[in-house]
Amino acid sequence: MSQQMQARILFNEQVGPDVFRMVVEAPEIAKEVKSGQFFHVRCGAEYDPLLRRPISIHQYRSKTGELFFLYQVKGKGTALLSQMRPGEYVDLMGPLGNGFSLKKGNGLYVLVGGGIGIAPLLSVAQDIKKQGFEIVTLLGAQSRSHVYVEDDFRLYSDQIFIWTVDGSSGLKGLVTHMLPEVIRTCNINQILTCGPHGMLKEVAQQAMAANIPCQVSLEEKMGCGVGACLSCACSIKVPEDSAFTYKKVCVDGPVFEAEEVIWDEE
Amino acid sequence: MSQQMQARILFNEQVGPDVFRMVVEAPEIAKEVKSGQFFHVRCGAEYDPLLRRPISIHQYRSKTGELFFLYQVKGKGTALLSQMRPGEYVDLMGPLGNGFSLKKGNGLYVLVGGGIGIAPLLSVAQDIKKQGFEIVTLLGAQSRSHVYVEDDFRLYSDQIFIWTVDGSSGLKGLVTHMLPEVIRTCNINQILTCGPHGMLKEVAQQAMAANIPCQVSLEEKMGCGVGACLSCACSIKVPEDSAFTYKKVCVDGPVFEAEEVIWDEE
Amino acid sequence: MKNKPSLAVNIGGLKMNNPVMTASGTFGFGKEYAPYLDLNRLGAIVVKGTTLKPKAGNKVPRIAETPAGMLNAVGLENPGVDYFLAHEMPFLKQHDVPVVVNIAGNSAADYAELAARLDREEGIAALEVNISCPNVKQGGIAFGTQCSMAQDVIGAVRKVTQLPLIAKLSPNVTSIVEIAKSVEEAGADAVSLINTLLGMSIDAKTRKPRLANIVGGLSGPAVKPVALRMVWQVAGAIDIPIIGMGGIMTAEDAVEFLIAGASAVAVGTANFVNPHATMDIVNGIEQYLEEEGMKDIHELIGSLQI
Amino acid sequence: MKNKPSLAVNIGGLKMNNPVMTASGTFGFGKEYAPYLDLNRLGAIVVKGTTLKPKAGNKVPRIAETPAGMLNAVGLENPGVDYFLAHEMPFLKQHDVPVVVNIAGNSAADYAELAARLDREEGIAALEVNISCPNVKQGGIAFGTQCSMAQDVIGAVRKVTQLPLIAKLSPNVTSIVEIAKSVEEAGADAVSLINTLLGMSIDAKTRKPRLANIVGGLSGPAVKPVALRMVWQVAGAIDIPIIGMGGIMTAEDAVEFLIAGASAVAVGTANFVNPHATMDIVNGIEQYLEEEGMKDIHELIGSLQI
Ligand SMILES: Cc1cc2nc3c(=O)[nH]c(=O)nc-3n(C[C@H](O)[C@H](O)[C@H](O)COP(=O)(O)OP(=O)(O)OC[C@H]3O[C@@H](n4cnc5c(N)ncnc54)[C@H](O)[C@@H]3O)c2cc1C
Ligand SMILES: Cc1cc2nc3c(=O)[nH]c(=O)nc-3n(C[C@H](O)[C@H](O)[C@H](O)COP(=O)(O)OP(=O)(O)OC[C@H]3O[C@@H](n4cnc5c(N)ncnc54)[C@H](O)[C@@H]3O)c2cc1C
Ligand SMILES: Cc1cc2nc3c(=O)[nH]c(=O)nc-3n(C[C@H](O)[C@H](O)[C@H](O)COP(=O)(O)O)c2cc1C
Ligand SMILES: Cc1cc2nc3c(=O)[nH]c(=O)nc-3n(C[C@H](O)[C@H](O)[C@H](O)COP(=O)(O)O)c2cc1C
Ligand code: FES
Ligand code: FES
Repeated sequence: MSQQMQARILFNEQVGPDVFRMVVEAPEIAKEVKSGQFFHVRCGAEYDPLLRRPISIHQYRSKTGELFFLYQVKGKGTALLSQMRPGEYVDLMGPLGNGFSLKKGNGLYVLVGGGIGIAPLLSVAQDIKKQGFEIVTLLGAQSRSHVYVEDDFRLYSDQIFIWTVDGSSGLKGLVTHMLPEVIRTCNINQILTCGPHGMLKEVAQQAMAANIPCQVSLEEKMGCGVGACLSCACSIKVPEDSAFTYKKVCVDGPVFEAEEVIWDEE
Repeated sequence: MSQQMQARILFNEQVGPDVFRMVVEAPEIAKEVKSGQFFHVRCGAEYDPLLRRPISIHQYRSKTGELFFLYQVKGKGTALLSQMRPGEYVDLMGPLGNGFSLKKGNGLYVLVGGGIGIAPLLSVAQDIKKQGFEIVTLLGAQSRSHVYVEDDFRLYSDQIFIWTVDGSSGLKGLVTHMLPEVIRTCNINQILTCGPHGMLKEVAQQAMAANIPCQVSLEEKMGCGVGACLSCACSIKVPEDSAFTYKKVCVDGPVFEAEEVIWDEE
Repeated sequence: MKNKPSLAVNIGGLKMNNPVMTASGTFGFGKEYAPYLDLNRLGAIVVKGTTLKPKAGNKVPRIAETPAGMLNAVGLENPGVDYFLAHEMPFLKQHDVPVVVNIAGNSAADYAELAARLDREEGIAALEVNISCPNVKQGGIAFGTQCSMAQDVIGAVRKVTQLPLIAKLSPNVTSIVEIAKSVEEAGADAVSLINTLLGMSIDAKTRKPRLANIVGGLSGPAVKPVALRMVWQVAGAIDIPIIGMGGIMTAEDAVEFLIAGASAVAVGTANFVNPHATMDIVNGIEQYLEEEGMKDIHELIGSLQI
Repeated sequence: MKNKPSLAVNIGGLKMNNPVMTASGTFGFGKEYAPYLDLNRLGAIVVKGTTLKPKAGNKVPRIAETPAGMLNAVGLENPGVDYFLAHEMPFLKQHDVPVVVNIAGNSAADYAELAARLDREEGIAALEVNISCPNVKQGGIAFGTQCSMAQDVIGAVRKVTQLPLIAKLSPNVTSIVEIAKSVEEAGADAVSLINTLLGMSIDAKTRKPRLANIVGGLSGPAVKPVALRMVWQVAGAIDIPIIGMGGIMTAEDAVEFLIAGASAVAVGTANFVNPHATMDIVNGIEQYLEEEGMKDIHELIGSLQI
């Protein structure tokens, strides 16, 4: 069950120009987490910044009781997080949200990650590999220096393709360019994706057109993280007679089936 | 001239249950400072806490370019200060205020410090010693564990008396109990004092009664530290026809002559 | 054995074991925070603002962080009173904690209809009438900023219910004292202050408002000084009890509101930062009373030394 | 060589090289900050609130820190207009920067007398009429919270001076738009918003107010969302320019106020935190314009994308 805790930091190291990987000790929690879930992290002790920040599980090791986070320094909160040192404690709330659920089949899994959206996919890759399935990974980034933890993904992926917008690493262009070919040539159980909204939409539409199950991990600004404040509304198809128009990214998501999402809304 | 600067922290070590000594590198400034002046210190980069905190010069070493601060952790600001590490930079504004000025004579100097009010007096002791005068130091504290940097004071003092409220170190009672005797038995050039308001008042009144020059270092909540915001008003005697009722601790002080201060106001 | 100090308060007929309530809209319907604390230890649960019909609320982004605060423009999203009674009340009824329903509407008649509907239901301990929500176009804030309209709404609700009636006031007014007096006159049993301050946030890069609704309500520690001032001003002017709120994060904050004259406090934004903030506050108030040698919370209420 | 973007603005006759002013009461009479910055690079210096006779101000403590903000109750301490002209103006006149005098009084007649006195003096670029100071018992805030009284004061001052006349408004009102409209009608050339929000702070340990004056004015980042909202609301309702202020700490904050519709900004509390905040803001605005490919600051003013 979700809880609030002070977790000891084991590592907090820079792995890219603006990206850090934090490893914390949380033995009980590390046994319970599901890939795609997130933690709501308090980044400082004072009131500025005030709110927690949602950060996905990047990896978990049930045996050693370790949780990994991969995060990009965007503003105040993540900047403070990056200044924390091993031995200090970080205030976590979680695990929160639903997580990915793997659709079984006799094919392979395709992971599509863009930018820092790759963070939760490594954990998913681990899960899939544990069950012995094949993985094709497509990672997109702005440029060479924004390709993070590529080696970790190589460990679990049977095939991996890196796309950079400027072509400075791997193939040049958007990661979604390659998806049609992958869809055409592979027997796919499911596509799992996380990244910028535009990318998710493109992946979802290609998957739906090809009738391939697809799960997307959405983002929205969060207050509580537990379904209480209604900050994180997202447009999900609900029955006509429902009392609700929106679902909540924090408790109904962050992972949704591609066809549930209303992609046309801006 | 007063300036704002980022000073590199050389040490920041705990010297008592709630007291730290910070040493920073500020070669240009260390040449200019006067004992009794203070720096206005930014304790965090975000907006909570928002304001700077005034901290006195505890020691300065013109040769090595080092400035020392001795500070007690009271609230948010000083707590953050205590977490800073060597190699980091601290944002200082100063030196600010007037500082002590030594009244020459053929007698000795008496320093009276209470609580963390001892901080600026060490620097004064150094100055006096440099000029070859004798020093009698009276330090007051709540209890044994609140007696800080006693050894540093011993270095410069010809005689030193420690008073604790609970008698756990030195003599039992308030440091001001001893002053009448010192006044009676010594040829005193000047009394210099810093500490809680009640102590200052008592010291000032004894000094004035005995016609001994006495300088007190006052405290008041500060905004700007430079005389612009009028937060730090203190009641000082001014000519009848003056346009001002109050003086400012930050620029007219923090050091005042005992007889200037209106001690009766509460 | 030493007796624990008494924390019990009575807010215009709403009896609570301690003065710590949840602020409407920040604690969902209670169940969301059940994993983090024992709901039975709360003074009362105030649920999300409820309307007659379901409301979709505003588009996202609905929140924006500000220095020591946050703006929200949720727009009163809620599933409507029928859904609330059918699907949320049963869970709450399993607990031994007073449930206060926060209500909102577009007209005095709306409010009255909703109040009448709730008055018939079991398990509801009080009604908090939100005449101050800044996030809905119609009505909402206007009711709370003019004495006559505030009186209309409270008067209409008063006619249809015997439940303790709490008027929740907007701070976006020239004189909170005048509004408080007018709702007291109209029959309110207590007042809640404050709702959020109307604010705005702009993204300099995109030059767009950070909230889809453009403006939203400011809450959190940033507003505490304003809230405390209003509680103190109103405490000197009316005879009904005050529920103080606005930026309460710790027991010390809560104690300050009680000292200013609030008889109870509500905890809002703090829940998001610290999910067991309410429990820490209950414990902290008790400890404060013990340390100060006070036997009853009423010794603390309104004890400002001037 | 690339041309620098133009930062010059004209605030109802007050011509400035850039839109960055100091907020009254936070920058003394200029000389206090001279060691930290080149005063000539400011858009204008607005000096401490000045009255006809010297004022002693309130007892201490006069300030209290709050989350991301501060309360002050200085109580308009100032040496009076004669002292100001004799002892402070000479220093300011040595500089090449417009000097705006912020004035306060207890009656419309007071204000008018003071304005008439200043109108005769050389070197004063504009008058800012403070009808919103929350720290003096008499007058002060009342003027700024009622349209009729605001109009009386501005009208009286308008009659006696040709100087650009800036009305500084209180945010402690139900409708800032109404007040702004009424001072525009009374002849103000510009409005300054916002003055401080009325707040309070209590020390839980001593159970005493943290300010000797009990209540005080809240400023700093905490109030920025409220200030920005008011600037945006007023910008849509009046034709005279707005000087935006309230929690501006960085160039990004200043840009947000300009986007919301302010034609200039004033920097207050930020000076205490960062003594060269104003310079950083001037430089930062220029850089923003360059990055956005804007040639003139007027492209930015009121450019909110809705
Ligand atoms: C379910 C979920 C999982 C996430 N997982 C990761 C992850 O594993 N690694 C990672 O680097 N980032 C992740 N993010 C995004 C991350 O939460 C934001 O980048 C972070 O909150 C930015 O905070 P800041 O203080 O650095 O930036 P600021 O821009 O200063 O933040 C200001 C405010 O905006 C909110 N905010 C800003 N960006 C986002 C965003 N994209 N989503 C939600 N709120 C936002 C912040 O919470 C804060 O309230 C995730 C977001 C969600 C919703
Ligand atoms: C001229 C001068 C020199 C000082 N020198 C020293 C020194 O060398 N060592 C030391 O330990 N302390 C010194 N102090 C006191 C020190 O400034 C305060 O203890 C400190 O500001 C407390 O900040 P905080 O955030 O830890 O506490 P908080 O209680 O959280 O502070 C809250 C607010 O109160 C103000 N404040 C609280 N106490 C004081 C105080 N006594 N004086 C002025 N403002 C206060 C803070 O600046 C802040 O705005 C000095 C004060 C003055 C005026
Ligand atoms: C996300 C959010 C939603 C809110 N929804 C409501 C509501 O539905 N009804 C209401 O009366 N107040 C609502 N409020 C206001 C709070 O109940 C409370 O008055 C305000 O937030 C100040 O308290 P705080 O600073 O502790 O949050 C809401 C506040 C927030 C932050
Ligand atoms: C210490 C202090 C003194 C002030 N004195 C005055 C004053 O004399 N006249 C006035 O019009 N405003 C005065 N103000 C208000 C400021 O000019 C400004 O409107 C307010 O502080 C908001 O801006 P800020 O958040 O940038 O400080 C004062 C503010 C502070 C903090
Ligand atoms: S973040 Fe509060 S409901 Fe989702
Ligand atoms: S601290 Fe601002 S005048 Fe002294």
